[in-house]
Amino acid sequence: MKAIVTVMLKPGVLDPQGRAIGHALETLGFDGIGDVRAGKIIELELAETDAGKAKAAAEAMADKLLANTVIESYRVEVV
Amino acid sequence: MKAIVTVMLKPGVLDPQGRAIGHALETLGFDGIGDVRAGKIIELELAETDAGKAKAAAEAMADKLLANTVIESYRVEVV
Amino acid sequence: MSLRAGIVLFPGTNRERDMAIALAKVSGGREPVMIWHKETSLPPLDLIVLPGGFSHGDYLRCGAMAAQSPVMRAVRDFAEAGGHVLGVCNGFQILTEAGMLPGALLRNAGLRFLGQDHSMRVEQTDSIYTSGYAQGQIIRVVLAHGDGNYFADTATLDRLEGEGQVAFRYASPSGEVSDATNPNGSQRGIAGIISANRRVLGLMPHPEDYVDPLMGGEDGLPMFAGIVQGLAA
Amino acid sequence: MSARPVSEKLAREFGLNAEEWGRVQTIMGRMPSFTELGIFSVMWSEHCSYKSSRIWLKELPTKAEWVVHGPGENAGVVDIGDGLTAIFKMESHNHPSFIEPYQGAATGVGGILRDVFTMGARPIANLNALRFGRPENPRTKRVVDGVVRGIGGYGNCVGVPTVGGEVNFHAAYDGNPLVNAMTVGIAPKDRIFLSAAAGIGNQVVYVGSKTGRDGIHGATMASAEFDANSEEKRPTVQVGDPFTEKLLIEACLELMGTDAIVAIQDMGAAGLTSSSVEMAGKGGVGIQLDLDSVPQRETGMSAYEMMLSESQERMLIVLRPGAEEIARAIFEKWDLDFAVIGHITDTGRIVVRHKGVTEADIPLGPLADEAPLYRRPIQWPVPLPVLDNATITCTMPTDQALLQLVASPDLCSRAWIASQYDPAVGGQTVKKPGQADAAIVKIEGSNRALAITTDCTPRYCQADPKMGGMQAVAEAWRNITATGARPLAITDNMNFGNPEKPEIMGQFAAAIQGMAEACIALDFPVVSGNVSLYNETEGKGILPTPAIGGLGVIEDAHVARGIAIEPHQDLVLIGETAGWLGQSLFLREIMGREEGAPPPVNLVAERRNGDFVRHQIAKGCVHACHDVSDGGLLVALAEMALAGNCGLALDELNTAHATHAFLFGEDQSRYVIAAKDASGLLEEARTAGIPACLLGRTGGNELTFPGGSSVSLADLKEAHERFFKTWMS
Ligand SMILES: Nc1ncnc2c1ncn2[C@@H]1O[C@H](COP(=O)(O)OP(=O)(O)O)[C@@H](O)[C@H]1O
Ligand SMILES: [Mg+2]
Repeated sequence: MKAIVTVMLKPGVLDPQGRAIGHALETLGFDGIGDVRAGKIIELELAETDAGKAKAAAEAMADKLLANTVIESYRVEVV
Repeated sequence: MKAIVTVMLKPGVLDPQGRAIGHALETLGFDGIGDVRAGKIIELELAETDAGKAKAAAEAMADKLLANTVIESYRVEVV
Repeated sequence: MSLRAGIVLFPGTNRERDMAIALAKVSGGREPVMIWHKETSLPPLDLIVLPGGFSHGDYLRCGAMAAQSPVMRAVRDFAEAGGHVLGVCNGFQILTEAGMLPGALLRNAGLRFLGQDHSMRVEQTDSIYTSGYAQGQIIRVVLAHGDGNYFADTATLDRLEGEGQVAFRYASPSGEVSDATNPNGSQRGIAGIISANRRVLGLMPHPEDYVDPLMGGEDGLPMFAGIVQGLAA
Repeated sequence: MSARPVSEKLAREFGLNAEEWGRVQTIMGRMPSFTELGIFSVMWSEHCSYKSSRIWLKELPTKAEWVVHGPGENAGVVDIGDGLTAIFKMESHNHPSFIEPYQGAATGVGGILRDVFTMGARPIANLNALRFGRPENPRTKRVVDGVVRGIGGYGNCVGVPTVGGEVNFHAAYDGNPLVNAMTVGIAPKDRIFLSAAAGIGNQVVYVGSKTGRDGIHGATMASAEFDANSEEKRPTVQVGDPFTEKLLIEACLELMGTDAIVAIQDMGAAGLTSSSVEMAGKGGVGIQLDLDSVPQRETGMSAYEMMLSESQERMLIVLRPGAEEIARAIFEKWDLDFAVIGHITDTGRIVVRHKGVTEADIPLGPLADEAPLYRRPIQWPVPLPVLDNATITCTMPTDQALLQLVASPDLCSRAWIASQYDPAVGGQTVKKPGQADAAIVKIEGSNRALAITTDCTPRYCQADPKMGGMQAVAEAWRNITATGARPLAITDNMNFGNPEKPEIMGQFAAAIQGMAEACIALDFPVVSGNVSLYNETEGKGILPTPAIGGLGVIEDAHVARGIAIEPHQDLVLIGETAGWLGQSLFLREIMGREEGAPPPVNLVAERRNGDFVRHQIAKGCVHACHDVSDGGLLVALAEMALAGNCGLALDELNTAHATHAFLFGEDQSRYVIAAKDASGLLEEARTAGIPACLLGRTGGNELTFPGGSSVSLADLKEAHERFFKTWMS
């Protein structure tokens, strides 16, 4: 199965990268741009064939390594 | 509306980060891990209320700035 | 007295020589031992240093993978038993990722690597790392990082301030601390913090690169001299 | 890519011309296979074969008592005393950096590092010589940003300090930026590793990263002009992995501490093909490769793809019998791939086997020796006529002209760039960017230090390629001298347009001649280098740019001088001032004219003045020293003032030349010296017949000029730092 882990900065954490992207988009002439947040995505091929177990495994990986829960939150999707 | 732009390295392009993450997960004792790819996700709040138009705008942004189409591909989702 | 110092080498560590030179300079030429990240036990040591570099390429998050190294369990045990641990730059990031110091280091606010000199103010002097300085002293150090933007939630920051755990703050050469003197967006201009027991220090700048006037300065020397003095006492 | 029928048409597509295609068939005595044709095409590309440049490169002097290995190895090697050598080279990554600035520049740094550590050296310094298009061109900003990030991203991560370089902007580089990266390493003189394979039956080992389909035909791309369709060539972009490179450096150096290695070679352009062909060819042996064993990142790769892949961070090693286990253990410790992929044979051929099929079987001698070599038609350049200074009347006050000059893109502060690089890692950097005319990097555990610089003034080379080539070498020598170090040798990076055009070949040949004259006169031989041709987009070529990387040594790093002045010192000008305005930045930036012959270099005066300056520094008579180059005397003085955060006051001029010509002319072979008391130095200069004059004194917070006008240090600093701050904000 494939697990997709999306890691974003928590709402209270300033996201300079997101801000810079928003600013650059405006400079390029795009308008109507509100908040921009930048995050990471990690796609994992897993040998596991049970969706529930794959999700649990990916969550364990996120807790342990893929996200730093002091500053980040994550969500896992299994496809 | 909110547009979510996911940017990944094109298939075949070396992904040193993904490789290192996969390796680290194995060292941590997770098994059954195949290919790991790391990418970026950019969440944009857009004033646009038409889903089609929002998607087109986000795609334009990705082409122009958010993705480096020489080595990256992207997909846009509107929510 | 000769200091028994150990420097941990992670794959991608690159400032171990700088650190070894600084430590040897204050310990009569005695070279620190180098400890490979796959080690699970440590020789008898007075000080463990996690040096600068790009452990595991800084991929995913700086210090994240190194914090999970086998050796880090031993380092944590060493600290819990009251041992002294110094983390510089990548070492600081590893200490926060390992939960041995609070907070996290985010991408520099300017989104660029900073390779330049900067001033920092010594905020407390009751540790072996800072006792060689005067309270409020301004020292010049080398910055070399892309992710040195210190973040912690307000409660944590207040606690750090209250407990005197903010060791260094970015400042102007004349000692002011403001947004203008903050190179990387760190909360409250924090450049380094110390554990409540004053034994674990993490800081982003590189005092080890200024221990010789030939290389441009020796403002880092009192830190290393203080370490030797403190551990000899 | 799957195999296609081999034909003359395919050969053309692969960049071979009709005659070369004929030669391939003669050598093979049959129709080559698809893989064989691929091997010929990359080996015979301009990039790998030097077919247009080789006959001219032979004119460069390459020998001196201190040269251990000149051109022909992965990098040049010079003896620096104490049983040590400096190993260095410069290499271009121009085309990749235009297509993908970050990765192009990053992999350029990675490539040149490998050329140096493959010889057994620990890299101790990186430099980069960069040329970009006009800042007004919207594309330039993106290229500058990406290139600078890429160089920093790679160099900072591998832990090699980036200590110097140069940057120019000119419209001629709009479609062809130049990224030339230089690495310097240190190795014991008795532990230098070469690439010539030996020992029939010895194992051929592959280490580093896995092979993917990256950069196939990169070498041929680097040998072709850009056109409107070059976007389609994009998939050849490679991604660098500095982390793996760092591990590779450590693992290779660890293996080099054993006696396991017979020969070692990095896989650079044309990857497995060029490394295996060169190793076996140089050793006069044969080589058999079994591609099934090559570590692969992707599935279903063909022999052709594996042979041509330019995946980064890979090396090829010939091991001594019985050394496999030692070597394997080291690479496994560093988590790197390690695979025995072949062995050395006595056949004089390269044989490539894949999935039970012989995909290539080519005689090595002819592949290398019968590689095409061209004496291309030449149209010798006609140097531009000397500019008559009488046609230049400047009404702009001195202070204003200076402020405008120091704010111009070619003269402004490079701190914005340099501060994205780590100049200090390693703890041996004595003089960082901007502090001295050459970077000074000490050798750990010794007082000895290297002085390193890169130099070229392309506008001079355009106006008079021969004089420009000479000037580039002389300026490198001068920059090393100004620190007090003894210049030893150079590496060069010849960046030119399409060599099939006689006028471009003329520029190339003339530049070589000028360089050769300077190298001989200054005892400053060429020990390594690189040629990058076809730097053209839609027929428009770059300025001829023979970038020079110079290296010198100083016995005691404490003696090395920087450019920063302090108060209460005399300022002395060494060298003859004729007020040469042709091709000066004053002429371009203030008068809006790009005209005239460049300032001539008198190599006798160059050597005499430089030897005098170095001697004065060695005697301890010099506090600070700066050569006079771009922008002329007043710009040199302004740079000294900024570096020391100290003002200065100039005396009234005692000259027949117009003030602006004296202050902004770019006459060569000159230095400004700051000394506590210059009377002794002036006296010695007089006795030695060295032109020298007292210019004024240091001190205060402003620069005061002849005639009484002045500029505050603060205004000068603001002007100097303005360009990048505004442009990149
Ligand atoms: N312009 C030059 N001047 C002197 N030597 C050169 C020049 N160009 C190339 N060389 C030498 O030719 C050899 C092959 O260079 P190159 O193809 O760049 O090496 P690599 O295969 O490592 O990329 C090297 O020894 C190099 O130093
Ligand atoms: Mg090479």
